[in-house]
This record gives sequence, structure tokens and C-alpha cells, in this order.
Amino acid sequence: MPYEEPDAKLLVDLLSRMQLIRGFEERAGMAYGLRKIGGFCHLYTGQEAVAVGAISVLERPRDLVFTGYRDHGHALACGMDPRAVMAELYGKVSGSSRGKGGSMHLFDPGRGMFGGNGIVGAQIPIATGAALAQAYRKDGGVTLCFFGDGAFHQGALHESLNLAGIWKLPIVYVIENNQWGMGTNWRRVSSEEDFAATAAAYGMHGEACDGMDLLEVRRTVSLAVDRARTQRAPGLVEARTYRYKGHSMSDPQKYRSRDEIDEYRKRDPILRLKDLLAERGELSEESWAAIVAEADRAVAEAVAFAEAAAEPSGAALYEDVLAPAGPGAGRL
Amino acid sequence: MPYEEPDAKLLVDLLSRMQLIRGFEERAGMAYGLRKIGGFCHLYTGQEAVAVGAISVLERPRDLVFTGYRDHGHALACGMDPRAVMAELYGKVSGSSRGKGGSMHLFDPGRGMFGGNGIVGAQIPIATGAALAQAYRKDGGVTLCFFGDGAFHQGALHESLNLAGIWKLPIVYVIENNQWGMGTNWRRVSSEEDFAATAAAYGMHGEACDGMDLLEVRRTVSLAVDRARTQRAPGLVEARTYRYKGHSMSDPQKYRSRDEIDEYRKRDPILRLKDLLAERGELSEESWAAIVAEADRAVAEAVAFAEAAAEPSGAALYEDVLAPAGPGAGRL
Amino acid sequence: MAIMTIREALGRALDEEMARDDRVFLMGEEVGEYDGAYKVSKGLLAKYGSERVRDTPIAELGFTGVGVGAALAGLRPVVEWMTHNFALLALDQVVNEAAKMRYMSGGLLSVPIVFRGPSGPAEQLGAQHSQSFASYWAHVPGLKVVAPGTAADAYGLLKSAIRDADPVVFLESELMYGWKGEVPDEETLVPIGKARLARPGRDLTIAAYSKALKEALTAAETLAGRGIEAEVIDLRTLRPLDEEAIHRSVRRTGRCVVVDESWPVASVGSHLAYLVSRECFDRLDAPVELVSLEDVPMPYNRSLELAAGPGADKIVAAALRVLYLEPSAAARE
Amino acid sequence: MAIMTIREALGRALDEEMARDDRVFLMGEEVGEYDGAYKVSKGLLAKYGSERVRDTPIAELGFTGVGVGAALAGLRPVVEWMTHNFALLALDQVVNEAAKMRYMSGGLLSVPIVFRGPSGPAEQLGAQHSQSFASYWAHVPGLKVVAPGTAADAYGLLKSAIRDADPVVFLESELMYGWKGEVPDEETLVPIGKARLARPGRDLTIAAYSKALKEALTAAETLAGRGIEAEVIDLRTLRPLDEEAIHRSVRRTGRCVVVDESWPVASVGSHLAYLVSRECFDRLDAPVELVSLEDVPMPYNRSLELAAGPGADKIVAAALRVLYLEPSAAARE
Ligand SMILES: Cc1ncc(C[n+]2csc(CCOP(=O)(O)OP(=O)(O)O)c2C)c(N)n1
Ligand SMILES: Cc1ncc(C[n+]2csc(CCOP(=O)(O)OP(=O)(O)O)c2C)c(N)n1
Ligand SMILES: [Mg+2]
Ligand SMILES: [Mg+2]
Repeated sequence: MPYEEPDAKLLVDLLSRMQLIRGFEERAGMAYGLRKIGGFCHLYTGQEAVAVGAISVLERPRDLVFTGYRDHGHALACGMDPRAVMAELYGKVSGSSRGKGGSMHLFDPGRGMFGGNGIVGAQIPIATGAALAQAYRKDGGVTLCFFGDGAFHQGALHESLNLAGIWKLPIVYVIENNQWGMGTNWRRVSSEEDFAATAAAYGMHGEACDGMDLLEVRRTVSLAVDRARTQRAPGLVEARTYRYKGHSMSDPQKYRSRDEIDEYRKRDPILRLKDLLAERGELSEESWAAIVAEADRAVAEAVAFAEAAAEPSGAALYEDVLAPAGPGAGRL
Repeated sequence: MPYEEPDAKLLVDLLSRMQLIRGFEERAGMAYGLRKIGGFCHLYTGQEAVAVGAISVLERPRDLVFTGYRDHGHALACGMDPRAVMAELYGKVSGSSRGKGGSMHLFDPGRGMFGGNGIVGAQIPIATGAALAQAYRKDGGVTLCFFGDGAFHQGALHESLNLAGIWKLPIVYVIENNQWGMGTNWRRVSSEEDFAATAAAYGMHGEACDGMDLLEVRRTVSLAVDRARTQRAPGLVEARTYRYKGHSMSDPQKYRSRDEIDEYRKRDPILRLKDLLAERGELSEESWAAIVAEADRAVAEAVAFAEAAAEPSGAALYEDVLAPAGPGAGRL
Repeated sequence: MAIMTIREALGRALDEEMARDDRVFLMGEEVGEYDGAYKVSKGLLAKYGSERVRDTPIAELGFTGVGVGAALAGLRPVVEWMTHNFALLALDQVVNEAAKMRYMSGGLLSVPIVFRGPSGPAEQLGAQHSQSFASYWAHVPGLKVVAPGTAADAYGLLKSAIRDADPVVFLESELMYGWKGEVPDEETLVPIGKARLARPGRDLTIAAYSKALKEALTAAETLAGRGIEAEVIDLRTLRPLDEEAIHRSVRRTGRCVVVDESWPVASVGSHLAYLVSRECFDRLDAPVELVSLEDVPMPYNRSLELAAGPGADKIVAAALRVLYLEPSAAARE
Repeated sequence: MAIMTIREALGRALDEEMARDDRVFLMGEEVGEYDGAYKVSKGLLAKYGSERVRDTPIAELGFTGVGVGAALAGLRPVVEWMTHNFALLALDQVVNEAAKMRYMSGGLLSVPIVFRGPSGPAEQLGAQHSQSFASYWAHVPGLKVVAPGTAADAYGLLKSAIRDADPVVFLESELMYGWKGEVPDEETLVPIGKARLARPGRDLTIAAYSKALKEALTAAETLAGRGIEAEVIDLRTLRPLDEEAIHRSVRRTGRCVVVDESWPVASVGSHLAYLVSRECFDRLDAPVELVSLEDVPMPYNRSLELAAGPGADKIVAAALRVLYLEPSAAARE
């Protein structure tokens, strides 16, 4: 199928979704500062175009999404309820994982969102397995597997890409190259900067795109998903992007300069799409203000919901270790 | 340094060494049949040109050798005493590992031979670490790391090649592609058949050579070792070879045909070098007969030695777990 | 009742479950064209094809993770590790992924998968190929751990494991594959989590599992020759442990020997020995004895290897100690 | 005596050892330019340069194996795991390689290496980042396993570990890095394998290690308020365990509580509880109690997380049980 550029309505939708993520992360950061959220909290700010652009080409829930611990963006891009996500960050019982998973473990299988993983790179073989299930069932589904430039060097990548190659699995690996793995610049730990050369080592199609440009992400991922779906040809996409915030909330970011961050902020994916739509006359100032207001409202509602939600009961500690016992118990 | 082809004397030496390995493996196989040797026993027959050719370019013990469980050939190519090796296979106290390691765990650090490893691919990061030590000490040493076509798909490879690349380690990875990993043909599990494409994914020089041709192995590895030594540029060499015997002594080899084996036997690395030397007038029939006789004698001596050697004492069970206790104890 | 080897019993279980449920598939090194490194999957490729009997490259972390993902996405994978020794490379996918998914998702996700293969010391395979990680698996909440000691249990427990909604680690043994036993002709499920009385007795309790069960039974036979009636309990499941079955027996006999092919420290064996020490505190006439693998890497040499294992002779000696017919551990002080 | 944090004590040990022996180098994720994920290596890159303070990619199996190889080839690597949770990916290199090389080579090879990093539950990091694998390490012959509970021990034990001829796994804790304690001004080595009397007492013995030591001491304080004098023993080394030190204490007190931040099954804690049960059989007035992490993956929610841990309140309750001031485990039957 030749790729069709999205129409204005869809683009406005995607813009709204990016703005929702932006607003969500801002409030999550604030709540973290107030110690309402604990543990690790990895914000997605700056990378919105990657999750939103890529996930927008999927047909969920038959298509599936896997990612790492920086997963709020993917969760919201999959349409997870911001209230359930925020409540999860708060550790409340109304959270998407009943408060037991936290920020790094967001799931919504009904929406094709399979997490959320705290072990760098662990989602790569798992996503490959989901693609195996799709191929096994011949259900026409495709899996998107997101991971970072840091995760790229895990052995799991090599093993998985080879498996996807020999078994012709319907999967697209999306490297979110935000150029830093914690305090490590990607070039410093990459013996070869062209990630497409890696794809070639598995006889796989590999392509880079500008991760700050939703349209380009969408186009590149769409073509790769299409190849995966129709030809069962796995693919690799590198989305060159940037995270505006520290690695997690506790990172003082001494390893990079204000200037570097500002440079990327000039190419902000939200402003870029907004300006494009405005230029094309497809977005008025009022519509943009309404998008911002709606995102603010949804996020405020999520926070209010999370604040008001109950703590899990003490008994929850021992639940969900195994499927409930008894005849016919469990989900399967 | 431009590569210098070896002189006749050296070639005769290397031919003798290949023949020693051939003879050794034959007797090891027999002893296994007689239950003198237990456990796994992976014969190197057919691949002699790889270990002998590659190791012949090293300057040991400053250069180091690591390999997997199919390690008799490398041990003998490093000049390990066939008696100590055979005694190890017999599990005797005079074995190179005092009978506690067995066939898969042959070591002789004084000769630069660091084993010998039963976990497929585990030697790849370890050898990379030895190369790190060489670079750290700036001792001019180079490490050769041998592994199979099956080991190639382990994640350890990806992690190690990248580390060698970013740290510019003096190491040459030698894939002994004998085309089978147990009963699995390498093509069936390789998404890309050109292993040099993998080298490219790490910005590394990669080259294939005919593993049945000692001269070609030697030339290719020598150039790679030279690059590693003088430019600290890690390299990858694929030696296309063949194992004549089953994966281990218990393998009925239903997965391949007699014809396939015979095809490769026609290209036998020992006969090939012998014929070349004979053609050049550098090896008489008598000299060849003497080489064969000497190999037979050395192997017979090794077997006699192993037969006569003592069992380890019961106390040995608890020795070598940790360095001996006491002040100043241990080797360091 | 048919007499069959444990290898055949496992193969039959796989075959029946694959026939019953087309979500069940087998994956691992050499499971297909080679018919299994130890021939457990013999004939299955021919019967079910290469999608359902899937050969993998040597990439334990990768294909184990693929199994986890396939289970998450609705299939019922059986992952074969050529041996459990190599599963160390895949441990993260079992311990951090399979075992925790249900919990971390607050119950949204399930990982119905079986990880199986030979475990424990074999014969002269050396330190890297001859060890038991039963204790590693048993340590982890979110897993079930099964270790049959007979053909009937190998059959019935593997079937239960495949049908279980949670990840099950299944321990077999190279040396046991050829052992024979009776297996019911009709389809039978053996429940996970229930120990089995392998031999009744009143003088002491011996708890064992997997390959060591045979040593325990041999020891009981020897003891019987001396007029001592040992009760032998086959644990069958290591997680959840059927604690009550063992305590019940020890409360009756007042003496206990635990046998484990693992290293002693932080092992299934020492754990059970502690549970018995605690729960039967007032009934124990002697300290619980643990007969484990010696606390050393496995040597290659055959006589050293035999000396390292928890052989019947050591079990007999431990039994005599708990009966105060030889100096006991406490008396050794 | 200077007062310093455990973080500083570890940094000082690294600094001194690197200054003393130029074969010693540090390697791991973020150890250099970032000054360590938890700042243990702060300032070392500036002082020793990037060859000796080496940042790695995220490739735990790879760089752990590189450490093993460098040690084999004569260096003295200190490998930092950002946390022990990620070491599961590298387990094969520790268990099958580092721990066995000396044995498999009949004593020809040595692997003098330290693997270190934070281990055990931290704060709200969720199931994959909050767990203790102390029992995994303790299980394996060929390793030494060290787990300091104070700044002085962090300093003195890390120095001993770096000088050891064998592979040492060194357990720290995110939450302990900021804890302060006295550390001798002069260079001091604390020997591996010796427990420490952390608080003398005569009524019962509490054995603990690492972060849980603090809970044990808090519990002892509470008990003292009720007139109960608990003796607290800091294990310091998990392999080899200083069994005699604990048995000696229990033979005096007749009662014992073991505290462990690991899951209970097949753990260091249950192992020690077994050893005490066996070796002090005739002296025990009550069954040994184990206070461990609850047998569940760690939940993210803070109150559930606190409920999961072996807190001082649970230790007090266990102490009262072994004193029969509350129903004991045996009486619960
Ligand atoms: C196996 C493992 N190693 C290390 C870590 C600690 N860690 C968490 S995130 C991270 C950096 C990952 O960088 P990258 O893959 O680029 O993703 P990004 O954070 O940029 O999204 C590290 C080292 C971990 N969680 N898991
Ligand atoms: C990690 C691991 N997985 C599996 C095995 C079992 N095994 C031993 S050798 C082998 C095949 C290896 O093939 P290759 O790397 O091509 O080496 P070759 O035997 O041909 O020399 C397998 C699967 C092992 N020893 N270690
Ligand atoms: Mg990144
Ligand atoms: Mg091969």
C-alpha cells in the first residue's frame, strides 16, 4: 500500500495527543516534586512525536505495543485513560496496575499496550515473542517494539533481531534515539553510528527518521509496519529525538548543556506540527488554545482522580502473585 | 607489516601439528568408545587448519587464545603437552586440570591458552576482557577468540563486538563456521549469511577465508592480528570449515549425508598442505611418513601416559574451590 | 498401565497437550529436526510441523523471552532449555519478566508458559554442565517449580504445567530420561503442589525429589535390611512446597533427612530442613539432616563426581545419625 | 575516627586500592563521567582517567564477562552493577565462569574480581528493581559474598575484597549509601568471613546483615525497653558464613531470630535458620524464627512495600515468639 498522508482532522487529533502527554508529564513532574509519586519517574517530554506518530499507524488491539520504563507517552498514545495512569503513578488502587506496578509498568492489553518494562532491553525478545504469536495465529497483527539508544547494546537485541529475521516475524523495532542513555551520549558507546548497518547484519530493512517530526515518524513507521504486515518482513526504524528533562526525576543533568537542550527545543515536535497546521490554515489560534485547555483539563482531572483514589488494601500484597486458585480459575 | 608467507620449515612444522591433532582425536575417539573417557567429547577432526593456522601467527604467551568446548585442537596448537591433555580427558591427576576439568576445560596459561569453555559463546566477552587487559597494560599482546557458527547468535557476541569496537581492543574474533551447530545447519538460523555484514555493524573489519586451507587461514588471521596489534583495530574472521565427526561422541548425525562429509574430506586441510609441499618439492614421501609416525608415537605415548596416570585423591574434591587460605596465600 | 521411560512419558504429555490445544507449541535448540537433544520431542516435528515444533538458534535469553512474549499474547509455549545450566543466560526473562508480569500489572496479564529441560548433575560433564539451579527457581514468587521423580509424574505433571495459568519451571534430568515406570493408559493430570508418599515407614522421614528420589529409595531399602523403616516422601513440586505432607510425616516419625542434589547453601534442601525444624520443633528427636551435593563445583573425574553427590550411602549414614545409631550432627559439636 | 557515609567509605576504599595497585580498575555503567549512578565513584575519573574508571554501555553480560577475562589475564577489576537486579543478565559469567575457573583448571587460573553494586529492596522502585539476590550468590561455591552493614565495614571489607584472590560479590544498598558511621582514619582491612557482634545481649540472638541490620538494632532497642536483651550479630559475610559466631551466641541465649531482606524460600536466611536449628538443637528453647521479605514480588505502593519488608516491628514480634511471650510458630500448629 502506498502511504497516505494523514488528513487535517487526524493531525489535529495527534497534535492533541502530544499535548496531552506534554501536560501529563508536567503535572507528573510536579506531583513527584511534592512526593505524591515515588520511586523512578522517567518523563517523555520532547519525544512525543515518536510514540504518537508511530502508534497512530497501528490497528489496535490486534497490533501490539511494547516499550521500556519511559512509558507514559506510549500509554497515553495507546489511549489509556490518563486518570488510571496518574493513579498508577500515585500507587493508588484505581491505577491501571492497581498501584502495584508504578510508573514503569503501565499496561492495557485491551488497547494493545503491553508495557512498560524496567529492565533495559528486556522488552525486545518479549515483543518478538508477541510477533511470533501474531504470525502463529496469522491474525494479521504487527508488533511495535520501542527501546532507547542505550538499550541497543544489550545482547537481547542481537538475539531477537536474528530470530525475527529467520522466522520472518511481523515486528518493527523502533529505536528512540534521544541521544542519551542516562548520562551517556550514544556516540560514546556505539561502535557504529549508523544503526541501519545493524539492520543489514540481519538482512533487515533499516531506516532513520527525524523523531521530532511527527509526519516523518508516521510515514517511516507506516511503511515499515506495512512491510511487516503484508510481507512479514521485520524492520528497524531509528527515530532521532531528544528528551528535554533529566533521565529520571533525580538526574541533575551535568552531562549536557542548557544550549544543547535549547537547540532541540527549537525543533519541538508539538510546535512544529502546530505551526505546520496553522500555516496550512488548518488550525486557528482558538482551536490551538482549545487543545491546550482540553489537555490541561484532562490532566487536572487525572490528578484530582489520583489524589482522591484509595490506597490498596493490605490484602493486595498477596494477590496477583499467581492466578487465583480453584477450579477453572485464572484467565485462561 | 606486509604478510610474509611461511617458509618450508615452518609449513612442515604446521603440517606436523595438524597431523598430531588428527591422530590425537582419533585415539581420543577410540578411548571414548572404550569408556576410558567420559562425558562430552567434541572432536576437532577436519578443522585442524583453523586452530593451527591462526595460532601460528601469535607471539605467545603475550598473545592469548580463548575457545569453546571443542578445544583439543587449540590446546595442541598452543603446544600443550599431548600427555597432559590426554590425561585430562581420562580424568587423571596428571591431566592439565588435574582431572577436574575434562575435555572442555583445557588450559595452559604459560602458553597463552586460556581454555576451553562449556557455555556456548561465554568465551567471547571473556576473551574481550583479556584483550582489555592487554590494552590496559600496553603489552602489545593480541587475543584470538575462537567460536562456532552456532555461538554467533548469542547476545554475548553483540555486546562484546561493540565493546571491542568502542574501546579499540586488540582482539580478533575467529568464527569457525563448520556449518553445523549440533544438528542445525548454520543457514537455517542465520538471518544474514555474510558474517562480514555483522562486522560492519560494529565498524569492524570482517573477512572470510577458506578454513580448509591453512595458508589462507594464516594469511587472513595474520593481517587481522597485525591490525589489532599495531592499530588496536579489532577484527572478525570467518573461517569456513567442516567437522568430519559428530557434534560429540554421542551424535548419530542423521541431519547430514555421507556425501556431504565426503565432499569436504576431498578438501582435507592436511592432505592439501601435504600435497602442496610435495608439489613444491618440499616434502618427500619419507618425510611425510616420518611426520605420521611421529604423530602416532606422540599420541600413543599420551595414551600410555594417561592410562598409567593416577586418579586424583579424594581430598582433591575440596581443593581449588578457593585460593588456599593463609597469609600471602593464593597466586596473587 | 503401560511401562514407559520418563522420556516417553514426557513426549506423550507434550503430544497430548499439543493435540488438545493448538495454542501449545514447543520451542528450543534441536527440538525439531534433531528430535530433541535428549529425544524428548521425538516425532513431534513430523506430526505438528515446524511452526509448532520450532528449532531455535543458540540464544537462550532471546528465545526464552520470545516464549514469554508469546504467552503474554495468548499462546501456550513450552520452552525447552537443552539443559538448565544454559538457563542462567535466560534467568532475567524468567525471574524479572515471566514471574512478575501478573503482579506488576495488578492481575491484568498472565504468562502461561512452561520452561523445561534436564537439570542437576549428569555424568562427567564437568562443572558448567552438572549443577542444579532448583533453588534459584524455588526462590522466586510468581513461579511454580515442578520436579517429577517417576514416569507417571513426569507425564501427569507436565500436562498440568502446560495447562497452568502461571509460569512453571519444570526440572527433568539427563540420567532419568531412560528410567522406566508405570504410566496410566487413560489421560491423567497430576496436580501441582502435592507431595507423594513414595514409601511408607515409621522410623524416620526422608524427603527427596527428582533424581535423588532413587537414592533415597535405595537408602530406605538398605535401612530396611537393618530393620529400620524409613518413610520416603517425593516432593514433586518445589514451589509451592507441600509443607503439610512432610510435617505430618515427621510429626509421626520424629526424625527427618532431606535429600537435595543442589549445593547446600540457600537451597531447597536447607529451606525444607528449616521448615521441618521449626514446624516439628516439639516432635523432633534429632536435628534434621541435609544430604546435598558437596559444596564444590562438580569435578569431571568420575570417582570425585560420585563422591560429590548425595548418594544412597550418605543418606543411610544421615539416617543412622538422626536415629543416634551414629554420632549425630548435634553430638559432633 | 572520621564520620562518613557508606558512600564515602566505599569511595575511599576504591580510591586507596586504585592508588596502591595499578592493576585495580573500575568498570560499569555511569561510573565515570556521571560519577556513578549513586555517586560511589565520585571524583575517581578525574583522578585516575578513563582507562581505570571505565564507562560501559548497557551490556551487563558483556562487561561482566570482560571483567572476568581481565581478571584471568592479570588485572584486578571492580565491576559495578548499577544494581544487582541487572546482574541477572550477567549471572552466567559469575556463576559458570568466575566461580568455576579455579576449580575447572585444577588451580591453574584465578579470577580476582569484585562485583559490586546496590542490592535489595529500595524505595518504590517496583518489582523488577527491588529485590535481593543475596541467596543466589551465597548458593555458589567458588564465590565469596560480602554484605557490610556499616560504614567501617563497607570500607574495610571492600578493601579486602579487592585484594582477594577469588571472585567476591559485594552487596551494597541504595538506601544505605547515605548512612553515616565512624571509619578509622588509618588504613584498615576487615577480614572476609568474620561476623561482628553488633550489640551484646543474653536473652536471644538476632542475626542480620546489610540494610536489615538497622531494623534488627531498632528492634533490639524496642525489646530493651521491655527489659529484653537481644544480642545482635551482623553477618557481614554470607559466604563463607561465620557459622561458629552465631552458634556460639545461640548456645548462650537459646533463642534465635534470623533477619533477611530476601524472599524466604531457599534463602540465606532460611539456610542460617536451619544451621542454627541443627547445631544448637539441644540448646534451643524455641524454634528459630525467620523474618524475611514477604514471599511476593515487591509492590510499588509505599504502604504495601513497607508491609512486605522485614521491619523492626516484625522482628520484635518474632523475638517475642521465641521468648514465648507471644504464640510461637510451633504453638501455631
Ligand atoms: C538491564 C538494565 N541495566 C541498567 C538499567 C538502569 N538504567 C535504566 S534506564 C538506563 C538508560 C537507558 O537509556 P536508553 O535506552 O537510551 O533509554 P532512555 O532512558 O534514553 O529512554 C539505565 C542504564 C536498567 N534499568 N536495566
Ligand atoms: C549456552 C549454551 N547453550 C547450549 C549449549 C549446548 N551446545 C553445546 S555445543 C552446541 C552447538 C554449538 O555449535 P557451534 O557454535 O557451531 O560450535 P561447533 O560445535 O560446531 O564447534 C550446543 C547447542 C551449550 N553448551 N551452551
Ligand atoms: Mg536514550
Ligand atoms: Mg558449528
